[in-house]
Amino acid sequence: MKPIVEAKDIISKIPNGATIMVGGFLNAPETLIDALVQHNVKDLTIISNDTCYENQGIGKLIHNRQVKKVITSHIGTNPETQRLLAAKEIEVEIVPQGTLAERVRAGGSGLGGFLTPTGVGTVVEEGKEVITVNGKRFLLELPLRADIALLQASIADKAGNLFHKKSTKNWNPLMAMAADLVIAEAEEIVEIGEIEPDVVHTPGVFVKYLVQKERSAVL
Amino acid sequence: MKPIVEAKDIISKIPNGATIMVGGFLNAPETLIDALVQHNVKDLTIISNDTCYENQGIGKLIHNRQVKKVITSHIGTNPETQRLLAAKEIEVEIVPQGTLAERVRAGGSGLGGFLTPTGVGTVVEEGKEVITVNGKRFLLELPLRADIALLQASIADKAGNLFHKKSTKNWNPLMAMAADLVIAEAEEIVEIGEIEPDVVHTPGVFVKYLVQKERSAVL
Amino acid sequence: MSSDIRGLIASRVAKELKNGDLVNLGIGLPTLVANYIPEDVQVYLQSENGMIGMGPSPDEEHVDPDLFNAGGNPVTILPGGVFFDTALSFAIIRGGHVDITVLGALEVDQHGNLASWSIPGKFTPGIGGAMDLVAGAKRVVVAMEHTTKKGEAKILKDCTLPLTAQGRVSMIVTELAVFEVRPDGLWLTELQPGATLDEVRQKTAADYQIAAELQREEAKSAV
Amino acid sequence: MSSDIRGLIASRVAKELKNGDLVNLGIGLPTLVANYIPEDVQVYLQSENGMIGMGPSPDEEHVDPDLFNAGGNPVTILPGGVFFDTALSFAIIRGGHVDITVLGALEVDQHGNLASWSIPGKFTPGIGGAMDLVAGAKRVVVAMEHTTKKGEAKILKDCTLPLTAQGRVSMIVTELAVFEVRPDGLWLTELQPGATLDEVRQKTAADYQIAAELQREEAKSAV
Repeated sequence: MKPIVEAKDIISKIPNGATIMVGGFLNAPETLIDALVQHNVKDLTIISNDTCYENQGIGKLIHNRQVKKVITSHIGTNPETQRLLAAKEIEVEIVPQGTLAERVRAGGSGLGGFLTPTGVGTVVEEGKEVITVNGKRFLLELPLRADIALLQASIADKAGNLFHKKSTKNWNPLMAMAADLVIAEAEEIVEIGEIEPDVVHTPGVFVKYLVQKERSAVL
Repeated sequence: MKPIVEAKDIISKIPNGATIMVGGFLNAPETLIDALVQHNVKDLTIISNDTCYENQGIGKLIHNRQVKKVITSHIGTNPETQRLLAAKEIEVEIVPQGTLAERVRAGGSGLGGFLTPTGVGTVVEEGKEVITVNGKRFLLELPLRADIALLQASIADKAGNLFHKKSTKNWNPLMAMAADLVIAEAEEIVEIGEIEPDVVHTPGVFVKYLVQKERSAVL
Repeated sequence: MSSDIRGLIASRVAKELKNGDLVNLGIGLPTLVANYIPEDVQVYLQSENGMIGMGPSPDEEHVDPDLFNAGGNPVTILPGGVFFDTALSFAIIRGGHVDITVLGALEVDQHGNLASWSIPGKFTPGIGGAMDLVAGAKRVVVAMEHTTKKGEAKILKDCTLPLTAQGRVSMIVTELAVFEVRPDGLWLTELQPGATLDEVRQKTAADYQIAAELQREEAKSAV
Repeated sequence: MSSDIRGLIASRVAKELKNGDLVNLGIGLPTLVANYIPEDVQVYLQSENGMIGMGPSPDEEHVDPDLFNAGGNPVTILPGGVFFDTALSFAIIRGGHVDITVLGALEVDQHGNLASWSIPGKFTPGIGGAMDLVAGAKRVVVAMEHTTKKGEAKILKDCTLPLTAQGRVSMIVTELAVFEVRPDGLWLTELQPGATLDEVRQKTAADYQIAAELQREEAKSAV
């Protein structure tokens, strides 16, 4: 049984300077993000697919100047992130999307890194070890981990098992493995046994706390 | 729509010397294996979790002297594999189970390799590049691919999407990505739409041919 | 870019799709390719955020809040489709399972190099899935207008902007022409309706060879 | 090994399990640990072939042909359990998500090195999941008989057989004693009922320190 907690209570434990993975793809767990904005914790490093839209999802944290650095694949949908980057008020590490996903997976899987063809011969290669295997050049990319992962789920059971409907799986199952403290916000929280063991997308052992998504926060 | 074919017809296309991944964990797709025995193709390299039991599953291929080499994690359940190894009549490459799984995944995922802590300081390290990341030593392990993958599924739809019940997932979703020709044997073949897009374990795009599992071959 | 030009390019690219292909279409013009797929060709569209079997956008009342594409737009899923996480999505892309990807470009050069993601100091949206797609897809087709808005060539001897990948482009389709990148260099293989070899020559900064059929046609029309 | 001895070892190991732990039990003696878990402690058992929440073996008429453990034996799944593929199973193992793994050993040494998979020329079953488990689990507990059938020490200064992993063992539980591997070396921390410091000394080839409590007890009993 995983504790079902209030977003503000669990979020209040996050210290300034924390590194946070945020699940989602052009969206984010809004109830948890709203609590982070409320708590006004600062100097965060955010690891996420994108920075959502201006003042939406992760964009709220950007707008509220809570983010020191983002490690992400894309900031094109959020002009404010781009403005802050140009003004040197935020640090942005741009990582190819597939490499970012694999780095998070490596972080959760105990791998020391992996060799990818992505980015060979581009600026992404800079500062990285290039390893040739069977005559083909690869970049050695390193794992990513975080202090906290904030996830979203369509359905959570009380053992913490998560089911993510349709295109909402995205980063959630990966980030669940790669952070020390995993908090999942669910649209619906059900009894143990209501999600079949064959169709769980994120095993409950990774999840520490459950939060009920606020209805008003559903996009 | 993926062709539903007879095991003997599709298996008859496999040449001597082929490298074949076989899904399963102490079992195998028996209808396809039986066709392989019938076809009596020789000098195979088998990549699999184990060699099953004596004269069962992959053990049938071993018993019938069709296998030149196995790349596997474990031969303890098949004394015949051990006898042939001692007699130098078969080549056995023993790979730690998790490393084997990750090598197959890398082969299907376009990765040039990965760094694992598994096997550091053991005989598994021999002949491998050791790479130190953040002061910790890792082995560089390389990807595995095969000419053919023989998989098992509980349910296949006619688009080739596979559902593997309970503990039968094992290697099937991984090997589906890592072979040039993927043949799946299913207990049940259903119409497109009967497996929900949210619960497919092996996407149909990887699967080229479907074979109906023979009832008598169900263990 | 006029919708005529976009349609011309997209419809030509669509002819490259073969039955059963797994296809990834970039945001913008490449997305239009889906509208021109012949009825007898069934392809599977992939979206980087985690699906195969993506269908057309729904009308407003059928929008599903759990079903978006990689551009954040509502889509549908066709029968036989599959959803998965981002790691598997890019394992599929990087692993060579995507038969063809269609992307826009800022610049492309005669070596098959592509620049599509950054104009330093001006345009820095990030990389998204582009580098993985170009590194991993079996065929990379660039679909773009032949020149910049100012009329400058975008098909160059060597890209000047930061690359997306080296030597991975196999075909370039513009409103004027179709080029193929072959082991012996860039080849002009087709002219679009109304375009001339001369116009292509003026608007292309790359060195390229001209397919024999096109040379013959020009010889004929010069008679 | 008598079932008394096996039970003694397994029941002592079971005390190491904490509520909520993700636990992987090796084949053989370690499997017995599941029978001694206190009622107020809920752990999740993992099986390498792809499940968390493994339950006890079913009776014959409830055997499910789709539900086996990594040893090929029929098992059950408890409410809240999950099935997954082998790659995720070992991502969980290698990634440090398994709180404790219990394994048998051929040899274990004072540096925490473990040899459990091979006697060259005699016993070559393969590696299975052992190397990943020992490399990845947060705690590695060895559960074994104190000596070989011939009475030779299995707890050594240095392993002589091929290693499973270097320096990863944190605890050794035998029918005579409990040892902990600490940064400053091997410590004897407990005696099993009926065992004496002297007997342990005779049957152990490793250098080890003796916890203060045990020394005091021996001093007392010597009085």
